[in-house]
Amino acid sequence: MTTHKKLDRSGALSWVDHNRIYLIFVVALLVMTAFAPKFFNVFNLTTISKTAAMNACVAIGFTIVMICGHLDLSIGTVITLAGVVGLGLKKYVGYEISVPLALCSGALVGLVNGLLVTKVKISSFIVTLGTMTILQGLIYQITGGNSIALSTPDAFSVADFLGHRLIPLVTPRVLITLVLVLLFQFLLSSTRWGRNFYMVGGNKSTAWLGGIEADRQIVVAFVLSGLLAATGGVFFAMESSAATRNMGDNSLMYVLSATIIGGTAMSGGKGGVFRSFVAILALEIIYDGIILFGLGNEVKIFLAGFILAVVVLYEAYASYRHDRVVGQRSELLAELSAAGRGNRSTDAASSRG
Amino acid sequence: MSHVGKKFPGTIAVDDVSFEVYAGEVHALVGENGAGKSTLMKMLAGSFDDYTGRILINGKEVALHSPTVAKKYGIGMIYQELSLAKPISIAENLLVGRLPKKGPFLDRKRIDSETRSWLSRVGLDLDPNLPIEDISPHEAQLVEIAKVLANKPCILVMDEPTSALSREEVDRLFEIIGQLKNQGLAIVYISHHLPEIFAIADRITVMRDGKKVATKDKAEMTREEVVQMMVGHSEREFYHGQPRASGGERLRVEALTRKGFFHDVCFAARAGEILGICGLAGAGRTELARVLVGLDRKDSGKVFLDGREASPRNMAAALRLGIAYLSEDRKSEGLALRLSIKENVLAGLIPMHSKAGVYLPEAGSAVLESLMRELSIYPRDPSRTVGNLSGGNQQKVLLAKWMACGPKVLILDEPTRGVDIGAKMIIHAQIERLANEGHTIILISSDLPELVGLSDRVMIMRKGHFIREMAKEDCTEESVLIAANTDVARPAQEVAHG
Amino acid sequence: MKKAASIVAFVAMAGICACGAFGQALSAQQKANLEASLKVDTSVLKSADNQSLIVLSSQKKVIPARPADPDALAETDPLHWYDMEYAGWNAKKVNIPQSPADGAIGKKIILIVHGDHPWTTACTLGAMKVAQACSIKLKVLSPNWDLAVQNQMIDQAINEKPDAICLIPLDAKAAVQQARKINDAGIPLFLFNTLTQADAMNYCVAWTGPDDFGQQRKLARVWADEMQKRNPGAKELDVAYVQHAPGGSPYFARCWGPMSELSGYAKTVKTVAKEAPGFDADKATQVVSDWLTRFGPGLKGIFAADDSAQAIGIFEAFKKAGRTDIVVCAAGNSKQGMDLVKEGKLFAITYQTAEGDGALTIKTAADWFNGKAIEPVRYLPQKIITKANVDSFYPPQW
Amino acid sequence: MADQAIAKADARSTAQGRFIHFVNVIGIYFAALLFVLLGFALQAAGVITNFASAQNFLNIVDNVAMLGIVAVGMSFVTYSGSMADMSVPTTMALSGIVAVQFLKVGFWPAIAAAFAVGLVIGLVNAVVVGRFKANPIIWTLAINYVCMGIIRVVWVNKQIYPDMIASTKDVSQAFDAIYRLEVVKGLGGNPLASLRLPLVMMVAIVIIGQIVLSRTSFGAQLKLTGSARKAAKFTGVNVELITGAAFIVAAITATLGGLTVTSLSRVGAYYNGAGYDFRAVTAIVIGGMSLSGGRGSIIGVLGGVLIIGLINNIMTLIGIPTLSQDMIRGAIFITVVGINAKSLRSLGRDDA
Repeated sequence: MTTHKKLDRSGALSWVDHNRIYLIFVVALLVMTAFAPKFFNVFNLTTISKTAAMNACVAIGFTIVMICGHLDLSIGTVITLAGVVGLGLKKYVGYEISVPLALCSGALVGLVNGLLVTKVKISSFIVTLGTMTILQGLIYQITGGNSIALSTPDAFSVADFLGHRLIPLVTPRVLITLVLVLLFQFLLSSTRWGRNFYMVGGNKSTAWLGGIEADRQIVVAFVLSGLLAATGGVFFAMESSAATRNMGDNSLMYVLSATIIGGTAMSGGKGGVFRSFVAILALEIIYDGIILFGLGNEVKIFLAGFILAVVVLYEAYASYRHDRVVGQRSELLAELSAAGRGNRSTDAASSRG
Repeated sequence: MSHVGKKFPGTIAVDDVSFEVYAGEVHALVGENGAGKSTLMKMLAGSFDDYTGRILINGKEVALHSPTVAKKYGIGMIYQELSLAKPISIAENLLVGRLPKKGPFLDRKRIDSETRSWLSRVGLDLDPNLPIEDISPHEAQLVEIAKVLANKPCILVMDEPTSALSREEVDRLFEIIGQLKNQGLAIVYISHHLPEIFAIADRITVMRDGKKVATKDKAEMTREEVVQMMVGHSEREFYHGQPRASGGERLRVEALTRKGFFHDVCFAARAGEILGICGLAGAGRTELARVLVGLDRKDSGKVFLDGREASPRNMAAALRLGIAYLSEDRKSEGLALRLSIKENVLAGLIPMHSKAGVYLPEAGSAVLESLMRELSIYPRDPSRTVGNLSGGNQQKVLLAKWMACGPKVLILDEPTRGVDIGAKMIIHAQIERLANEGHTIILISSDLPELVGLSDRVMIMRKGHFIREMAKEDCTEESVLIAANTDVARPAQEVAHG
Repeated sequence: MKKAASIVAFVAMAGICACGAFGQALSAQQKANLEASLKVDTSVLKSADNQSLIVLSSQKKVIPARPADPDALAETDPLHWYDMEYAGWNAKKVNIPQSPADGAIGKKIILIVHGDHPWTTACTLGAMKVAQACSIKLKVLSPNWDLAVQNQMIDQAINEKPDAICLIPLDAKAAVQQARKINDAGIPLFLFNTLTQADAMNYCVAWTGPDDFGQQRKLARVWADEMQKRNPGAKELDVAYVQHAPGGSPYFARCWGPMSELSGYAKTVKTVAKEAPGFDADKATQVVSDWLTRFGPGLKGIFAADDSAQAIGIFEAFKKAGRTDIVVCAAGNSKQGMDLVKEGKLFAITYQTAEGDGALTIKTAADWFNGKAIEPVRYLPQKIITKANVDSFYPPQW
Repeated sequence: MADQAIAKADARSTAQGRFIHFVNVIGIYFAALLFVLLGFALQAAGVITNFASAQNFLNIVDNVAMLGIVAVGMSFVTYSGSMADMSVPTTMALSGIVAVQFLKVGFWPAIAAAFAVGLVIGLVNAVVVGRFKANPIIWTLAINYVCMGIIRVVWVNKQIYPDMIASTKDVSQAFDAIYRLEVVKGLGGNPLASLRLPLVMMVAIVIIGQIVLSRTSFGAQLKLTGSARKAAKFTGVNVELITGAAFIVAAITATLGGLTVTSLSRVGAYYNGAGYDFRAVTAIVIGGMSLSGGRGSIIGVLGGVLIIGLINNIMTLIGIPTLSQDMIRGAIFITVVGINAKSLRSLGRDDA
């Protein structure tokens, strides 16, 4: 039988560690509710959920790629590309066709990324950095540096529909995101197909030996990343009734930070879509609170960096500690504490004597 | 189930080998490193899609071009290197690729119960949801075995399954193998460890240089014959066992403790002595070595080198003091596989070959040349990438690195694990030579003939304590083994006094 | 927590009801407020460069008739840019709220800018000066150049139900939906600084800001005159444009504005290149160096969309190539630009008052609260800064 | 012996090993030469003019000098196996703005302050990535954010001007000269062709960097660390220190870059240096340095930097809009890396 100490296998600390992101979320919510002016009301909370919707959607695919142990730097430009395609083609073919086309363009970018990563075997950091650059040029080429806006009544009615409140906190666009988050969370946690992403990220050769087509799984992850980034982008653009040339530029760093804070490891095999979603909500709550406090972006940027830094530092420190104690034998520790007790009792005895 | 045969004309790793294994037998596959055993078996497991020749299962030809296909035909393989995904749970590792489903979704309950039952089969009682990174290496090895068993293979290939296991666990494994055999499985067992082979094999196939030498029933063979077939000469004749004239005390360890790993370890080693440390897996041997060279921090106790206290803060400091450590994991901890022989051998000498920060690798040319000659590192070209060398030569490069440093105390942790016998003999000769030259060698080894054959004294470690010291005269493989397996409730000091 | 929130909500509701009770007719209190508000004199305010903070453009903009399809015209035709240049003048205003005409004092305005930048800081400062003078409560939000965040801030601003919202849209086109949203909420909207797509103008009370096109056209004439003066009798004057970052009106106004103006005014001027290297001095240096290589001595003029980093980069490139003959004009009013003008390197720049920009929108809102008639577009004054008058614009605003 | 079989395979792989070396170092200059030839061809075809002139080549190197300085420093990080230092942009901005602030005291105090700031950032990265093994990309990204927040909080979104802060005119002129100083005037009789300080600094840094990497014990230990961190640790290399030192080198060159870019734009502001992270990574990777560490050379990185300069130059000479240039740049980037990866993979080393 095994005699090793069960490391961090139970106890409050481990629970806290595992549910870190939910705690951050709850604490952020409580603090802002208590202190931020006009924070806790339906209007403001709806604003938060609306703002979070695009990045939350983008984060789904990004998280899946990261679970596979890769990185997709192209999501920001895919968001823009999808917006540009979706809105730019609307006047020719209508949303019924232009939106699917926009989604396809995202998926196509993902496919190219995935194939370059798996077939040509270039690091995903480099591949997606390259596609990011290419897409920047391509978007300029398409738009001529101009944004695309639709001011026809039907476009406005779509925009108004996507932005109107169905029930408190939920607009149709938020609903789409929510459904996607829950769907992918479920697929990832409860289907074999979903678990395979984790296996591929955890150890590619284990996956391969276990009969999982690792390369195909990675390509699928990149396609999903492109597809979901496009989804987030095109619906956002539709609600704004405009696709600007740089609407996705801020998303990359945001989604990346949120995913890490949510507990998805860059080394792969760990994390979850729902966690990233909660992380985005938590960040959004904090940012919203900062605005309500009347503080500037400098605070927001500093805080964003600070939270990310603390999380990264904590994780690094945790694994540093883990390395130090892994393999400790419980019976030796027991012996030590027994000896300690023994010493204390003898000390006590001698002092009494 | 019968008859697996294949031909590989022209391939270097495995050359035109025919091999068969019958249902209900344990077929041992032995040979030096690089003999092609592992490659042969990986073909069977579907790791290559470009093999030549034919593979037949149950008399039908099959094309095993991927692990999925191999698995479908009931081939299960336990790999030498762990093939588990560290951040993933035990359950998912165990049931990889075939997680039970209820409709389109996973059946959590069945995953849990199935995992638990397979774990208990190999004697583990762990929470199936724990990630592999939270369990210890030998637990992981057992999970690996459970994983393959869970696939209910009809052909089971085991490549060095016992290297990380303790005695009890090995016994348990053999018990399982016996059961499987009775259930009609065909088992291929690859090992360097001849006693194990003779304990469980029905037939033995010996390979050399990618070719098959012979296949015989166990009864028709003796250990010596097997060794001879593997290398062409007997293993026994190697250990000279000449007593050495050792010098004064060089290293003294007093009540050294690292909490939870080893407690109150005391010993002393003289110059020119080979001190063997014996113990089962997890006895704390490697951990002790790591503390001595400053890789880990001690919690209490003292270490003296030549009478002066020596507690290096890191490996560099240890090297300056003259303590070197050859780690057991040559691939990740020992060698920079992407660099050349020269860069590896001279790696430890960078500070010494530098003047005012300028590194002069030419300063090491002579040392390099002579070491490569003495250790017969092949190929003799120092610009070769180490990753392309055979295991034996890699190990020689690793030893050369430490010999180049000329440490006062050299700690060798499993210096010949996974090394072919030719290289092993060279390494042993060099170890003895180093001792004769006055270096203190601390030899940590699970290879009992090696340990007993080389050591002047053997210290027995068990569960984090030093329990016994045995002089050369008292050491036999059996006595050491018995000592290492005996539970002693008393602390180490009393043993030392007794 | 929830209790506190509900109390806040209750108080707010009570306030709204109380206001509603007064109905349409102005109370005595409101009248007093209006009178006090009308007495506020904002003309004494000064910006950091010792200019009057609020000066309305004295020249009346001439609004030509809209061509049937401006896009069908050539890019060098001034009327091609009709919808952008004259945005707001022909707006068909939709549901613009009625002014309460009860005085600006005590009103609450939320000012949403486009992002943090020293320019924005100066602009905000100008707005604050006016707000203070008029006793307007001003809240400033900055979305850090992120459209999603700007949309969020608009939602938040709507939730806060201020008396007016002033907005610099991040994007000319995305502004339409933003303006609609604010308009739908019944909050008066004052757009400023960047020109938006014409449709957005339908939903705002007024647009204020620089007449970017008009200003650049004016600068272009000065530029062309100087080039002709330096190259008497030249048949062809090759020029190049260093463009603004794409996306906003300056990208068009500061390149095609002068280009289309000169197509009529100075036919010898010929555009040979245009690039948008962003606002990095080193990238501008690279682009201009390569132009000098490419066009050699034929290149007679460069028009830059930015007088700071881009202008510095341009003159670094000139220095490397030993060129001093090229006439450079730039849009903007930065310290670096003014220094270059003073040194005699940069020939002319436009006066762009950042503080005045912010001030004008608040002033316009205040006028509206005071019940004054508001024209749909209010321009900042157009001034050209050359070596002759540069000293009067020091110290720079940012 | 099985060794003989391996030896055969090995002999083949040594030849390929030389090929790799060729691809990595010589190859990059070969590629650069191809671009030069492309330029000549385009000129011969009349598409572009004046490409083949000394002045143009001087322009090309002049224009990538700052990138070169930053990229060489960051390549130490890449070489050490820590991929990239994403905190470079704000290191540049922060050191620049601090320098401008300290011009109040004097020129040298300003320089010292800038380096102090750079060193602090480098040190923080060194400790966290070196000692605690945090993921380098994520950590440096976080630090990038934090520093950006610091600049914004301290200077409240303002930018500051050297000549307004400097104690005397000399001080501000000295600061101005960081970018503009002509170290060698009138090169080859041409009064215009002169070597400016940034270019001289880049050349010096490349030479120093190459020597450090290939000839010093630090370089040797860095190579060992980058190739096999654990093995290096078990060989007595203080990998924490070595990795940390790489980050400090990157921070120092970023500070130099920051000073230069601030001197050029004559303003201390948070946006100075934006984009230099990805630009430097691009140059490093095109230059044949492997992101997994331990492979490549500074000379190669210089080649990468020069290729970027050449591409920019040729495209602007043709008249391709800057933003469309991105497409071509991205495509060239992926192609170069793809070729590199493929040539490595033919040896079973898919770690590019």
